[in-house]
Amino acid sequence: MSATPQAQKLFGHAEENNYLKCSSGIKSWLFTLDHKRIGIMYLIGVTVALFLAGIFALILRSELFTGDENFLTEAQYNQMFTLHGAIMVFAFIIPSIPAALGNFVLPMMLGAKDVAFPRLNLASFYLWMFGTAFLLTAMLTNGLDTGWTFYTPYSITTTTAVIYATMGAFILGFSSIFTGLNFLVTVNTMRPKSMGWFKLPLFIWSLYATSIIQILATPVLGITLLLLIAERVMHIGIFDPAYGGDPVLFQHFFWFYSHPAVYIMILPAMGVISELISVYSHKKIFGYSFIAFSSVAIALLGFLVWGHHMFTSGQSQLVTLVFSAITFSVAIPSAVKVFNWLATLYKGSIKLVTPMCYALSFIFLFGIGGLTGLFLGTLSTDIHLHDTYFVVAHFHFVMVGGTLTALLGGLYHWWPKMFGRMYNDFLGRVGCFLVFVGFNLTFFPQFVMGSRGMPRRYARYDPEFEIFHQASTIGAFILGIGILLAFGVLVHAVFFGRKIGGNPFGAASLEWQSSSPPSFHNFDHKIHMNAPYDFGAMVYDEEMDTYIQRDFVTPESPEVPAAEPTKA
Amino acid sequence: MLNLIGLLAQTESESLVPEAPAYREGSYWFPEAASTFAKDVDPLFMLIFWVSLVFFAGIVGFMIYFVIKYRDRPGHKVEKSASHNTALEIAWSVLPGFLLIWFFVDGATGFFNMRVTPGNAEQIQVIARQFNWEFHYPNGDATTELHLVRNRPVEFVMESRDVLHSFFVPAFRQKQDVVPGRYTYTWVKPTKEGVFRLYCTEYCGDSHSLMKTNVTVHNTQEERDQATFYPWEDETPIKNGQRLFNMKCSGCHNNTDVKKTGPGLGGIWGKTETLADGSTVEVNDNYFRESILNPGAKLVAGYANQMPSFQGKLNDDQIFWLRAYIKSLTPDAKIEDELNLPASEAREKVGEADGEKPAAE
Amino acid sequence: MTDSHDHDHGFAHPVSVKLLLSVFFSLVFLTVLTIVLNDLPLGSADIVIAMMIATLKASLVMLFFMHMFWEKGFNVVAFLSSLFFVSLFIGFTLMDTGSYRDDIDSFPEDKQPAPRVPRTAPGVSSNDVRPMPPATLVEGSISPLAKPNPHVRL
Amino acid sequence: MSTVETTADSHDEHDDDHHDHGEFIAHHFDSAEQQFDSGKLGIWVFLVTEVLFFSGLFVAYTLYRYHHPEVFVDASQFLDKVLGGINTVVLLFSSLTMAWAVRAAQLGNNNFAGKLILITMVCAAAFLGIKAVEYSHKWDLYILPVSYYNYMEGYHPEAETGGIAGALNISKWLVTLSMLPLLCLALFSAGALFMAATGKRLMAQFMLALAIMMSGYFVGAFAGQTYQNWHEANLAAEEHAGDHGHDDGHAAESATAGPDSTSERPPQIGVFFSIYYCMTGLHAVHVIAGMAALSWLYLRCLKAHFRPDYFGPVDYVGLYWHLVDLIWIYLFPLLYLIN
Repeated sequence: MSATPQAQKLFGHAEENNYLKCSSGIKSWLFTLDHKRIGIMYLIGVTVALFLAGIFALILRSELFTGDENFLTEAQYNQMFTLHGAIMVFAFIIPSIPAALGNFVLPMMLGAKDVAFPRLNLASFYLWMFGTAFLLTAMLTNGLDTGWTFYTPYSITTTTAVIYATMGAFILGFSSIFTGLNFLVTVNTMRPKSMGWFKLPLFIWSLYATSIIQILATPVLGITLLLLIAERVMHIGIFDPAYGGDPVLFQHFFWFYSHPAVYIMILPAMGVISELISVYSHKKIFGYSFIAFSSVAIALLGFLVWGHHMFTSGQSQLVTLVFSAITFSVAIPSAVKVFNWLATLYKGSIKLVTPMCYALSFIFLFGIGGLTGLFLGTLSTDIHLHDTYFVVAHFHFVMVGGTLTALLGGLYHWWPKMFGRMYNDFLGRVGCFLVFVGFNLTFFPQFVMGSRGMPRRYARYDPEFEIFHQASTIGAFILGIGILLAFGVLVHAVFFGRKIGGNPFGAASLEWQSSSPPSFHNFDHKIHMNAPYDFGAMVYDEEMDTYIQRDFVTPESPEVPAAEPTKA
Repeated sequence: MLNLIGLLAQTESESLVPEAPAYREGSYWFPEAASTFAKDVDPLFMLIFWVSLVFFAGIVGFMIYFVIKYRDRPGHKVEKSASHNTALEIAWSVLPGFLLIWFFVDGATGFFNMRVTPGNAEQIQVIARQFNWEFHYPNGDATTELHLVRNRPVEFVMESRDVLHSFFVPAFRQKQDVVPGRYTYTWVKPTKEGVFRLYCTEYCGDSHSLMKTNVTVHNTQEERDQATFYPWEDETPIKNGQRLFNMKCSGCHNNTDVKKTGPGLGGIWGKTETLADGSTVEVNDNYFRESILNPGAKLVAGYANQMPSFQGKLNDDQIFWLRAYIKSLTPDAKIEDELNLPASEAREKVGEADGEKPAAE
Repeated sequence: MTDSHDHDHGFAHPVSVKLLLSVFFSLVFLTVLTIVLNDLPLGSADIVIAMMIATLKASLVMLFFMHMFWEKGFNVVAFLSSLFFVSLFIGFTLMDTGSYRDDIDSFPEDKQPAPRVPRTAPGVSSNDVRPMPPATLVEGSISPLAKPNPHVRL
Repeated sequence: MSTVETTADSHDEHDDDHHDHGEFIAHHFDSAEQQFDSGKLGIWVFLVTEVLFFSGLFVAYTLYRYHHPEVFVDASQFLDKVLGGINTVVLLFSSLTMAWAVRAAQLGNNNFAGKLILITMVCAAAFLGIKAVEYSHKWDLYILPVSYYNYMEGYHPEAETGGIAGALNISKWLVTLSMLPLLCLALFSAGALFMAATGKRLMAQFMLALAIMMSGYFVGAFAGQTYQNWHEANLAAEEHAGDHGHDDGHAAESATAGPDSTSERPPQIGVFFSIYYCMTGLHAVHVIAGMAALSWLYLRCLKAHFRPDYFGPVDYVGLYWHLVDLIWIYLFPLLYLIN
């Protein structure tokens, strides 16, 4: 099969025109309004945050190798876990997939030239920088030892740099709002006319659902942190019991944001997995509309369940009951997604390349993370498991086993698009294997510890937990090596990878119609609007070493102009 | 990371946490069940566990099977299959729902058992503070370790003096946060004799991980009373002071010269301290008393004004005992003779010497 | 409102001056009304009435000043959905107020037994946690905000 | 087939009907209407975040009012309904002029839109002026957030005998609060003169508008203070006529008497003022942000940027300004009108 000359023109490299090379100099990056460059800058930023917080995690795990003091005092340990949590949550996980991957991919998937508000996009990145800088300032001045949750009254009385840290989280919140607002408007108004809602790739649906949460929940975090700062500076008596305030009210405020924020972290990951499973099974995703609506359902239900973080906090029993009941309802849309992914595998043609390995390991780990959520949503078992290592293991299975795995899978999937070069697939799979094994070894023992009663946030522990902690620590180092290898393979590919064509994986969503790396305007040609999972429309062209539209070899194709926007 | 470097200089203090009792394994997942709640929690946990395992095995099993069977290989093609199947999708959305309802109902029932105290329960007051527990029994005894009677339901009326804490006994499967500014309640009916661990599970500051103590379940009321009884009048003021110190002060002060949240109190008697405003003060009877009743008045340089006032919380006898103990921590301080007499006699002696009797509140 | 579409302005929908003015005067009237009603002895109904008037005013502003009357359905839904989420926030949080007490006394440590139902006398504050600042004027202080507060730390 | 043949920049051909004023269409939009729709949805969504941002304070308000209705009734007596009412009307009027400015911009009448925006700016500043009078009066009486709350029955702050405050017979707090507006007024006036002297007419006009805006603050503060003085005098006269014996000497005495007089009020009364200051303070921050945005609009009006197919910025800032008004519409009865 050989491509038409026109097709060659489409997928040929336009070196001088691609977004990486169209302009140069540090300013062309720092002041860029191009969503792709902002995405890359975000990616570098969140990776630095990941490694920083990851180092904290390894220090923590080393300290916990035995139950007595090894090399950290209790105060130092508390600062370590707080900074690990705060940086991971606010500076890494929340912006990771939406702001880094999403920024790069979303407009291209839509067939748009850019997001709706490029300046706001850049502002979001700089707010991220400022917010992270504030968190680091807290770390370098007086430390922070409140836990990432900033629970009052401890956060009012501690001598550490709570105000810097809360300012940091506040600013990061606005960064997140800006990204969400931008994406929501982009999806609504920047679609070409022929890009209907049900032609959107599922990653966009999940980002859209994420944006809804970012817009509705994050402002509440903002006001909560402002009130906390006011409380600390001048004791306004809203959260401070010494002046008639209510500490449990703070928890309501905090979790009104932070529970939906959990879905900010996981929904985009689910979107990535939907793409990966479908592309590498080379089969149309099963139950498109169920997956799409389950994203929105999770986003909305996420606002109704925050009280399940507070079952033992002293909130009233009626509220506890209501929140527990609603919590179970969130399980259903999540389960729907998993079943649909399985059904997509069925009768497909499964390529076990690195991104697919990550996707399968996501299903495994997220399966455990999700199912262990049942123990915590159930009231009587939660009373026992609350604030133990069981909870720690549960959310790490979801956040690391889920989001980080999906981020890595997504990076391996879109890396050739971002840089036009292919990574070493074998080493990629080795990295994936190490991450998988290390992760399970780290966190599985924590389930056992937790149900046996090991409380979280403990610098010193009783001897019966030692064996589990040691397994966990060894696992953490394997996990660390795995992540390092995974990123190493990617970075190596940028400089030494084999150059590849526009669509090496035969994916059908629109971003693959651009050249790799894409040109400054994303598409040098009119977009061919095909369905996002219509892999039958893609054929492999040996001459160009890339997949191209079947239409490019068989002349008749319905032309769809990509111009007039749809009504919002 | 300047602060961390600064903290390296500080060494760990001697721990007042009681020795951990031997872990008594109940099942692979749980410690030995020592309260009635275990029958609410453990079977439900195992039920969810097996249901989850079946689902998980199914998911992963199918996943691996599909990956092997439909792997991309020469000659293998995507087979035609439905792009969606509404009936199937609704089925796998709805059917697990019934299981979830079961979990919810079962869990809620257990939860109400754990939260609604039976009428015949005895009440024990729990005071949580950074970083120790204090238990007050109906007969007036007070301890820092918890003592219970087997098969007698007991309600804990809990109050925090500073920040959030949480009362957790894994063997009892019971947990409740202790919230400043309100009372929280929880109850338990111990069913096994023995010693178990009690943890604080709500992060509460530097020594959060040392805020743990033991729960001893006794067979009879007599044994319990014996364990909690402390003959204040017959012991020496120094010993009384030590006991009080462990209850009230050890959360923030060491009995050595090592700094904790507050200054270490070992060897401090007679020393001259520099205050925050640059002036100095000698640690003597008057300064000691003032520091307890009005801690903010003369702050030693380098410390925040964090200590609560004990005005009305400690009577004169108790302050006297504490003073005796603190004094005894300084090797070269002159210990008055009466400090080695039983407390009741010491009180009379001191009264004679001062020409007045310390008024008990 | 017919005159608001008198010209073809593409996607612009200028609102007539007459309408703007009448909305403004209705708003002023409602403001005066709510102040006047506030002085009448209406009992506990006054908050309801005041909120109803406020909502009426808010609707007028939204419909005509903010052009919601002519706005795209999606934008209207998007904005009004915020009210739904605010009500969720308020609703769930208020459901949980039963267990809250702000005026509990500390346990009397030397007296037994503990009160099952805490005292509810007003003005009793927990003084064991941190004392209220002394309620006296600081002599010669320039500013009440300049009072030293030991808990302020960055 | 044609798909392949059309190459780069195919989007541009759809801009034909607007190409005469394409300079305001960003490169990534296909049409003015798409740009407008995006901006419009964006600003609505932004307003959603604003509503949720304020919602936390409303939750705190509802919770504490639910628990301490008596405190709220008691405390709201310290808030002056008349000043609050005047401020409401000032904001409503500014909303009117803003909505009118949108109309003018939609019709392409930049000149008129600019004037209306200027009125809006002045109203915003006047609002802050009146607010400053209210704040300073409370600070004089030590009516502050709970930890600083120190009000004593019968205490009348003596007017400062020296300094500006003494000369003007007003609160020293009002003087302090007015320093920044005064500085801005001076700067903007000087800027206007300088620009006029160097022949930059447009910037001179802009600076002049900013100066006029800042003087709005002083109009508000003056009006508020005049009312306040009149009200105080009235109260004093009433007190005297009622012969309750609360003459000045007695008041001074009770002021020094200290804590006894405060103990009559529940300690939570300060929480009301915590919430009051948080709510009105946050609202005031939004007013200030609005003034900045309005100033920017005014400049663009001077440059005659707006026309029937490009008036988005006026519309967006207008929506924001109306939201600020909306929030005040609720704050006013919630804080000032409690019985």
